Amino acid sequence: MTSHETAAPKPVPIETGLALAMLRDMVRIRRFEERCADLYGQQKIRGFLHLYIGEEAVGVGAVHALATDDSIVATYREHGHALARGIAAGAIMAEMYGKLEGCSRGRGGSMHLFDAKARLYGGNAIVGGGLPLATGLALAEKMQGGRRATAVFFGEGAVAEGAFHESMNLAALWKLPVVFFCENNLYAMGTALARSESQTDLCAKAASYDVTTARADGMDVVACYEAARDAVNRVRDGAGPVFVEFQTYRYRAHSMFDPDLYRDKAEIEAWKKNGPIHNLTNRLKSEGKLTEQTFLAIDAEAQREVDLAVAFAEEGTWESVDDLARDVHTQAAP
Amino acid sequence: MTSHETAAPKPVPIETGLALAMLRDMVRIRRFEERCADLYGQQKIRGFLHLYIGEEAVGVGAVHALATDDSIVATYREHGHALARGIAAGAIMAEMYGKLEGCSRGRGGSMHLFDAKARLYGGNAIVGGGLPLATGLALAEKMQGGRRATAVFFGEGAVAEGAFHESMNLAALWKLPVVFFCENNLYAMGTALARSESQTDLCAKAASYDVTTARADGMDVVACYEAARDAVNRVRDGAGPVFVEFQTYRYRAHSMFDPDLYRDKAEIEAWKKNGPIHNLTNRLKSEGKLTEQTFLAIDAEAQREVDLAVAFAEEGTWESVDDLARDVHTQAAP
Amino acid sequence: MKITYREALRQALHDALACDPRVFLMGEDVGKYGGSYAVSKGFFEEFGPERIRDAPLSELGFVGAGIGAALGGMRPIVEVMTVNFSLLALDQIVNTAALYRHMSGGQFSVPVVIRMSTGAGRQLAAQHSHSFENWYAHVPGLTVIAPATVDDARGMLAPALASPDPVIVFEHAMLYPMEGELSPNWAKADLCSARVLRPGGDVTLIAYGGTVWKAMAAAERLASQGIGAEVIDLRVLRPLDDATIMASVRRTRRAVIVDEGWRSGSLAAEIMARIMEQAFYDLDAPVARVCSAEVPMPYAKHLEEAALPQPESVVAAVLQLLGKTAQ
Amino acid sequence: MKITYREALRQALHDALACDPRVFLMGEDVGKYGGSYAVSKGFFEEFGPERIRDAPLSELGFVGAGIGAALGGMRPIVEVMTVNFSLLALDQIVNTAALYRHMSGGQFSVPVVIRMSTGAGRQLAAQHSHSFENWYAHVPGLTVIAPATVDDARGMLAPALASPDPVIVFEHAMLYPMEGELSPNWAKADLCSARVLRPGGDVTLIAYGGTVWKAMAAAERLASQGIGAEVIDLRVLRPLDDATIMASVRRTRRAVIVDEGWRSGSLAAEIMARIMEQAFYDLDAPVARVCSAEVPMPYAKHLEEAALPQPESVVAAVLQLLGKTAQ
Ligand SMILES: Cc1ncc(C[n+]2csc(CCOP(=O)(O)OP(=O)(O)O)c2C)c(N)n1
Ligand SMILES: Cc1ncc(C[n+]2csc(CCOP(=O)(O)OP(=O)(O)O)c2C)c(N)n1
Ligand SMILES: [Mg+2]
Ligand SMILES: [Mg+2]
Repeated sequence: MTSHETAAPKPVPIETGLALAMLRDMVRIRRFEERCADLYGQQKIRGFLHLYIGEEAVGVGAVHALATDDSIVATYREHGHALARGIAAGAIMAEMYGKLEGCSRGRGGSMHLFDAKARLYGGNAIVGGGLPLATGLALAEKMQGGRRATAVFFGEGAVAEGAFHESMNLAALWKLPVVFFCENNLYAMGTALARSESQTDLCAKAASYDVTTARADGMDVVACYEAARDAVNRVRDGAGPVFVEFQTYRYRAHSMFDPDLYRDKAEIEAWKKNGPIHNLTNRLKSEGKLTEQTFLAIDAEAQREVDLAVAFAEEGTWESVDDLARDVHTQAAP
Repeated sequence: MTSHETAAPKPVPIETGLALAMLRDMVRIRRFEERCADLYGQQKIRGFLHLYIGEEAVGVGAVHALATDDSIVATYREHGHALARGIAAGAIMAEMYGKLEGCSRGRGGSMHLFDAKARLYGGNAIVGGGLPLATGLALAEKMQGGRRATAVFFGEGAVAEGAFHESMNLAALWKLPVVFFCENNLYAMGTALARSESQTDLCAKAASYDVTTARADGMDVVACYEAARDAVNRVRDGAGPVFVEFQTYRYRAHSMFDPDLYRDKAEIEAWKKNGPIHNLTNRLKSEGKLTEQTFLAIDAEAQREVDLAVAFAEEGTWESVDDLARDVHTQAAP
Repeated sequence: MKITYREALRQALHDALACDPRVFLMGEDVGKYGGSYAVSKGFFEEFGPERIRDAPLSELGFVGAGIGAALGGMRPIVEVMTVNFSLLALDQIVNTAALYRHMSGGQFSVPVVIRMSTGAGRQLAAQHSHSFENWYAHVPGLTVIAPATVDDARGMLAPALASPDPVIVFEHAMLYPMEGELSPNWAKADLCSARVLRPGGDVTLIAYGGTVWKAMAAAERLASQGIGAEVIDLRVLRPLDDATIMASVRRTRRAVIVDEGWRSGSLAAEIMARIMEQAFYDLDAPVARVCSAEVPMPYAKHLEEAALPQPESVVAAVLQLLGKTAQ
Repeated sequence: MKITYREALRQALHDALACDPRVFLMGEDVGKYGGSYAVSKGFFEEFGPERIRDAPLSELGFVGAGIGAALGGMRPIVEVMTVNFSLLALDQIVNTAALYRHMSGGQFSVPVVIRMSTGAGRQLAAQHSHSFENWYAHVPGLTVIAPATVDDARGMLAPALASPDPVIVFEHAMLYPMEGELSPNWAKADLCSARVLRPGGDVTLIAYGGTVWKAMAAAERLASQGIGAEVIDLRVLRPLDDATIMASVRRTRRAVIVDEGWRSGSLAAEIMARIMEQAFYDLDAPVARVCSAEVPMPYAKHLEEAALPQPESVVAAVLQLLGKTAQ
């Protein structure tokens, strides 16, 4: 992996089982979030809701490149990561309903999905807030002599924050096993990258910390997977942190409150032609590894999973108001 | 000015009058601070006292490259900058005595020298704290269509702070007329550069913001002056910010509280052989522009100035305790 | 004329930008996006990108730059999207803006206005529901205001900009869509007085920002039970207007503070302390407070409602103070 | 045995490092330099650079990394050199450490200890003399302690490290060289109770950190005037030990709080509010407070002294409370 590498023009070979698993996850995320948007309209889901639609290849490729005991730190746009990580769709949906059966007991909502077993350290609603945290998780791992990696996802907007700078420096200085997964979807809310960064080459920026960098086509899940896998391997070997820029695009508005007036419709349409599900499906079909029938079956199963998740959330219970102050502190062991 | 330029091996020509003026200022600073150290021992000066001894060429070269209406933002190690700027030694000394005649009314002490007329915007005791401020001063200047530059001084230790990152990005993004003068004296308190930055090439780091960078021998006042002048000219022309790294060394401990146990005595001695006053004196003598007699006269005058400053401070008055709350807010005009 | 709080803020900003070339608005998404609460919608097109300046995600940097620009002769209005993110900028606000004048011996003033939305109520969960007004109100050198009415949303910006010293403006996020009648006196807004929003003789309810309307709702209910509650809108959180508070409390002899901040260390505590200091012998009962529960704000609606002060809890506190039980 | 506060802290840290391999100390200049207050002198050589970890100047980053390391199974002690610089790290402390457990539905605990020096008194001027204990004490999810005695400097670290949740430790900078007698009970220090340092029947003086000794000095002087002042060292600022405070105040019927924070919005205000709520009818006079003047701390010695609470001002407040004049 060299600095500023871009995805090879010719498709990287990929094992069919893995490709199909990643396709399935992308479809699951897509269907799940489409339903979220509906449910938001119905006021079943409230608060902030940030959809990942269009960016599925990034989270899916990256999470598949991680071992199950690696740690993940994500942002408020993390449904995809949680689903790809294997957290039950029902627990995620219940969380967004605010139900006790939610993966954060209904206290977190869409922006704060947590799962200790899956080592998902949130869902963080402070832009850049997860970066120092991930650095610390990696520090603990290194001090304990383990080989687990920590992956932190963040948007290109977060790169302007001091938290990015301080975390990159600490991670590089101390050679910590952390992979910085930058989801460059070109906008931070309504602010385009070139209007927020003097240096729009994010890999050049990251390289100035003396860390290894890579760039991947965020609309190609195989490229994302490959770049992430190389990064994770490198990190696991103790070579210090790696920064990976995924070039992607969000098809939906920033959040459900965003009127989305700062982008050209044509730009959105152009990116939609390059959709991650579409790209992988096409490739697998052309390679004879996927039939339309299989695809429809995958899709139907995803829809069913979402239906079940919604049913689970609907049937969920509300945490008792008496438990409001529970877990402000850790309870004494019984 | 190209990136990563280092001082030319052969001495840059310099106008004699300017050279002598800079020599005078370096000697003034040296004598002034030597006296400060004594006075600290006598408890005439209290609080934190950070000496600039050894680094005089940086502040003197840089300040001489500025126009009198350019703005200066400095750190807690700013006696040199204040003296070179022409603020009366008596007002500075009185400030360190805590007297009403001090340049900050005795409220600031050594770390908070201010002078509105000289456009010295402090003395700042928060590492990195002056960087956003300077960025804003430059923003105001640009929005008002002026041609004044803002110069901000900071140590290499400050480069690790988020404030550095955010300020560099804003200044570069908005092409603001600010010069970032990094005083790289190799240590931040007891922490050597290589123990605090993954990337020890500070110009490489700064360049990643897409700003012009330069490096100067901080023990050579002429080199400092030249690098600063080029930077200021560039900034004034609207080409955006410039970052200049001055490679220097502090001969004294970080502050009067520092037992200075983290450096080799040999290292300090080696740097002392390369002293800025010594270097310039030698050069001017070898060029026939300075006699020992003239040097002694300069020194004697500096000593006299310091004596007068001390006398002024000794004779100064204490602000009335009744005025304690004065200037928390701006008084209504009478 | 009826007008929303958002529109009142918009008009105030528009006036300021139109009348004084030194004024500019800077913050995340104030420009092309139109402001995250749509307060500055259309300004980018009208005043251009220099004066409606979108800032990168770097709160410490751009708030500090606003402070510097104020020192440099401009009159910046810096928008920190929400109080939650202002923690990242606190060092510049406290250690630079607030201290600057005093520690320079009075040589420099910092005429910056820093606006931020605050508060909970929209199910935005723990990291997006803070109320740190009390923290800012603790800092000498700052003036802290919390417009709660359309009059103040319309009227307080001009004196804030006229102030030579830093002013922090808290806009409660639940108020933006609120409609109110703009009074002819809106332009007389000052930065030093509290206002009696509703007179009453039996108890004083003291509130600010979003809780003002909860106190008003409580007063309405109390009225139906024959209890006259006087409602004071603090408006200015630093300096506090002791005279208005004490005059009311001396008359009613009882007070309840309604404050969305967490209870311990709330602004309510400061008001209680002042009443203790200045009107102790006039009290018929201890002053009470209705604050937020001391928990990170939960997402679920019923839990969020339970954590926040509500008109019912204010009514209950008043009844307890009066030794009555709810009807 | 006589011991300095600094040495007591040093021994406590040494114990922790020696006994638990998960413990490490991280912060600016804790290692090679020996700690800016010389508390960790010699540790770098003894425990090595991994466990005595010098951090670059990046408070937000390394404090956040400490929080992450705690989540990752370590027991970090993060030293923020002074409370003044902690403003830069406040976002991670509040929005991550304090909220984490509750907002994750109880899945994660954050066993981090964050130490910082605090307070004024050494002529370090406006930016280096803050007391923000009250800000931290406002935040649910944090435990906030302020050891004021050598016993607590020696004893409170172990329970802080044993706590599964974040603990903030304030060490008043004036206390480091203070000598005291280490009692045999130091190891019984808890994180929940206030302590009566000196009994008395006429008035209760409530203090914490650096002001404890000013209150003690005031009590001594009052004693010479025949006035018995009980002195309470709060020790723990969150949660406050209401029981100890109220028991004393109910007995003495009068109280003065001594707090180095700026008066408005001080921790003193919270204690006054609680006494109002819980012991109003037991009071013979309004509770008073002696706090710092509401000004940025000036450098000049006489001005700094005038701005800070002093034993004389405590004595004066007590005499006023008792309706007596100074003798
Ligand atoms: C510190 C902070 N500042 C501002 C915000 C408001 N905000 C939420 S998301 C966002 C844009 C972030 O953009 P980016 O990092 O590119 O991530 P994306 O949303 O594009 O995935 C902003 C400004 C915030 N949550 N936190
Ligand atoms: C934000 C902040 N953190 C820590 C400190 C304590 N401190 C004061 S000076 C200093 C070292 C700064 O080093 P550098 O920036 O290289 O400047 P130098 O002192 O070498 O001139 C430190 C850690 C501070 N004043 N501010
Ligand atoms: Mg983005
Ligand atoms: Mg240095």
